[in-house]
Amino acid sequence: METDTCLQTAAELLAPWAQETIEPEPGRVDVVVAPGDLVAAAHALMDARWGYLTAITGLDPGEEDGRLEALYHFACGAAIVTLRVRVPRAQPAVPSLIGVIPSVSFYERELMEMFGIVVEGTPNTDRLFLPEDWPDGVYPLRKDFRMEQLGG
Amino acid sequence: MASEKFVIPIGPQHPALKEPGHFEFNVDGEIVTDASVRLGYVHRGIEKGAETRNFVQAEYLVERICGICSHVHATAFCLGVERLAGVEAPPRAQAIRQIVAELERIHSHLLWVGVAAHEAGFDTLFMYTWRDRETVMNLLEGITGNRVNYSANVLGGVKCDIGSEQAEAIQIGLNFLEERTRHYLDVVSSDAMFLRRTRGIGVMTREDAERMGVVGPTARASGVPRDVRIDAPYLLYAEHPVELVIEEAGDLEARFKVRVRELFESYRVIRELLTALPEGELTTRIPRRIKPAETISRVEAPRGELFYFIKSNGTDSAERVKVRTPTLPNMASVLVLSVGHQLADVPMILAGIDPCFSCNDRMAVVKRNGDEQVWTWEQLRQYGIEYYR
Amino acid sequence: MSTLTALIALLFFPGGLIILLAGLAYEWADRKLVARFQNRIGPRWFQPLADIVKLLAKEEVVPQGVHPGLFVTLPVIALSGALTAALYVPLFGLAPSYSFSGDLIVTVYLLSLLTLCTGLAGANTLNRFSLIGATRTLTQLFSYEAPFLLALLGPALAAGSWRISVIADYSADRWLLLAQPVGFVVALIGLMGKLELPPFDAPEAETEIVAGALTEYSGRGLALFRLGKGVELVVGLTLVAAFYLGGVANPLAFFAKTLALLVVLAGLQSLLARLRIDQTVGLWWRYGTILALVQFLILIVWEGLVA
Amino acid sequence: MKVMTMWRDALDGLIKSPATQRYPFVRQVAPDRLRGQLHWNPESCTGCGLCAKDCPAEAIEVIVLDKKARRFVFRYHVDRCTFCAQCVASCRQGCLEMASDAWELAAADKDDFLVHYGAEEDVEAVLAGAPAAGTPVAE
Repeated sequence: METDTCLQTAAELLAPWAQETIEPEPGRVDVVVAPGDLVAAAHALMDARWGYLTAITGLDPGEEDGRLEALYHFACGAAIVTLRVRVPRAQPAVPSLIGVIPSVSFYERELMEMFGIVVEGTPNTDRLFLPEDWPDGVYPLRKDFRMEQLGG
Repeated sequence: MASEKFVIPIGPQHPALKEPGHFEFNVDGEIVTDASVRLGYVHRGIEKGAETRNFVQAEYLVERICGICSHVHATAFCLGVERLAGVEAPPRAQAIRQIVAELERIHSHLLWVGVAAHEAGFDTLFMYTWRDRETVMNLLEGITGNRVNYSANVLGGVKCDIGSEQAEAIQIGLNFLEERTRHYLDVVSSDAMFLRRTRGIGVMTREDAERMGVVGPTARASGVPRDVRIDAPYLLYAEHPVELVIEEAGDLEARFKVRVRELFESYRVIRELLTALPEGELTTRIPRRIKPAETISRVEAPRGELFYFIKSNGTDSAERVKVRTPTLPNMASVLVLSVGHQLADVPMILAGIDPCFSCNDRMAVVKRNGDEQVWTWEQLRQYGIEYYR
Repeated sequence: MSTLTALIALLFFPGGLIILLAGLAYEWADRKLVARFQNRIGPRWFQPLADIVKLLAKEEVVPQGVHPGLFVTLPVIALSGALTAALYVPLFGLAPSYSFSGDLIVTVYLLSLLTLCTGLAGANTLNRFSLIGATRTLTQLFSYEAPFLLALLGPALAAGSWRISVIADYSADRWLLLAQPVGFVVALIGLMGKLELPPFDAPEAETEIVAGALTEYSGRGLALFRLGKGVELVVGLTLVAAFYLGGVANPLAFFAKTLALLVVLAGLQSLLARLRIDQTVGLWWRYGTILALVQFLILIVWEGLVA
Repeated sequence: MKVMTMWRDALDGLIKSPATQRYPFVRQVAPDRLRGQLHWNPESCTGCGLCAKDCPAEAIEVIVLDKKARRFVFRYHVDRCTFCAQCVASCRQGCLEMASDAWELAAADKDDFLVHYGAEEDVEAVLAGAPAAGTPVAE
């Protein structure tokens, strides 16, 4: 019961920016927002003290889709709200949430390294996980990643 | 010279770190003025690897993300895949999963107390906690057949039953451990010399903890009521709940106390489950191919909230497995907390979050036979040579 | 003393070789005791010797950026300082090989030579851990040195001499432990500080600064430093036992009393958590020195009244 | 506030025998469920190869020489095995079990880690390079 009210509150909070709202399974609501609205939407959740950011998932639906997805999972008790941001594969960029959630840095750096989604405005863009000599522009968790791209 | 930065590198290889990570601490005399971290020394490409294996194989891959808390990884993965497949493990299997998970928590927390005591130069506590930890390791070995990477889980249930023989062994073991734990609680909360190293060190206020998004015992030691077992019960945690263990002080002492006190909750809930072990099957059939869907599976690992995002695509392997381990959010707090502290306190603060570098570093490249991304041994060797040149 | 007996005393017995072996034996006893306090088996009897043999057989790496002469000589000076100090104390219940008025002061400073050399050795290298370790070693030296000396001067004052043999004779038939308990405690804990044993092992805290000042040392240099530590352990225990525990007039008393002290030391090592360097300094200057001073003053006043 | 709260442990430690196991000299008895080396029982094996398919470490190869005559050779790479017992769980015929007594599996020679189960002549045929006759079920 509590979970449902939680989700409802979140859905209401996010309504101004929601392009699409999906309920993939009980206890979860996925809200598709435009990249430009991400910061405002996260702000709305945080200002209302609605849970915390638990993870950022990068998704590559495949080359033919032409897009990449970044999923921002917020958890409040058993309820999970996911902000789905779809960005063009050719120029993937999302704004940084560093101004809203100070601890987001590691998640964003992981997203950048693994999927090549540029996080605009994140303070530290040094490599966190990948080796220093990892070639630029090669993103291991994309579906079109091939070992040959590493050269050598 | 005075204006120059004096950097103390800790890691990737350093006695204070049991696993590789690289920290740089700028110090002014003995006081830390800045800190930074570089991870990834134990990257194994597990997220990518999980995409190229079938669900059954991937379970054992994710179980190897962490050597300490392997069972929770497998549990989180199994719960997610079972939900995707629309099946549910039988109640007896769930109870056994929960018992193993709590036994694993006991082993992990005892291990942590030892490591943290060692960082504080209190080796006697280290030796005794680890000696007593053998008890729970033996129990796990007796139940599952292995001391680490128990592989108790199988998709759709568990492999091992807990009969009266095992139940009795667990009871005896828990009785011994409970008495010892009472003693350890006394030591960490009253030993004057030890408290000099823990009380008031690495204080994280509740606001800081919430702002930095820390999870698990690290958050609970700062008064943040955050525990997946209570917030979003899985397995049989709804029927056999644990009580929230919380401390307000936010210093190292509180982190010790939270973890040691949690042990009592684990003992209690294991005993409860043993007396009320549901009858029935151990496994249920699960389809090999799973229709396209997405799910999120969250469990409370010994170190905090463990997050799994699993996406299936109709085949027998996952489209995407995302793992967010508890160390990642907690790691950020170390960098903030260590500033202003003595260098001598840094290992303690670092140990205070119970970091698990293997958990952190899990993505990147993987070799796989019989796939388009074949990497022969020779290529891999060559890559290794190139990499370290 | 003829040249021959002097040479034997210096190189073989009681100084030189035998004291080196005694140092290793005491180191083994200490490790074994700590292990047993922690419910472990501990090393076998030849382990310290095997360690030294291994280190001596290893190549000595002289790192870049050090003064090579200093790097090689410092361990030699450290060990010879400790060995020289051994000549002035009643080892194994025998009379000291050499004795002169005021040799107590010389002995105490010869013992400090080892610490000083360790500090210099750390400061000599470019290694960050060594530098921090050197700072800590020297900081610690300045904190325990004064109280340790005061604690040894207590018996000297009571005996009315600064010659070790005279003090040992004086305390041979009375247990100064009872008359000057504070002095005994300060001396014993001072010895732990001197030897950088836990809880005063901040200068070589492995979880923070690897091996402290000696991080860059390997092979012969490390072996010599370790031998020096062993000798210092024996000499220190002898001094404390001779001054406070009713003297060490015969070999039996010597071994019984020094080993009893070692048991206490091992117990303290295993029961106390490591102190931070600032806490060590605070402890010594706030409590150690003050207490030792107070007892010292009382002694002076008492001597004055009685005399 | 107390000091030396662990004094009782320390005294106990002096009296009790050490907790250290003197491993090579004294061997503990392994629990019944310990998962050691894998054993294959050919009696009821149908050669379905599910064990090989599910093995996360690719430690199993089922080489089918003659499916009708049930001539299989079970090749087991001990060095790859992670002892997870998924194969035991996967096998519907119950042909597989992990021995609780065989757990000291270190060897100096890499060849020792390759174990073949099956009828003697079949194994010889496989070793002689016969697998071409039948295709390995494993990928």
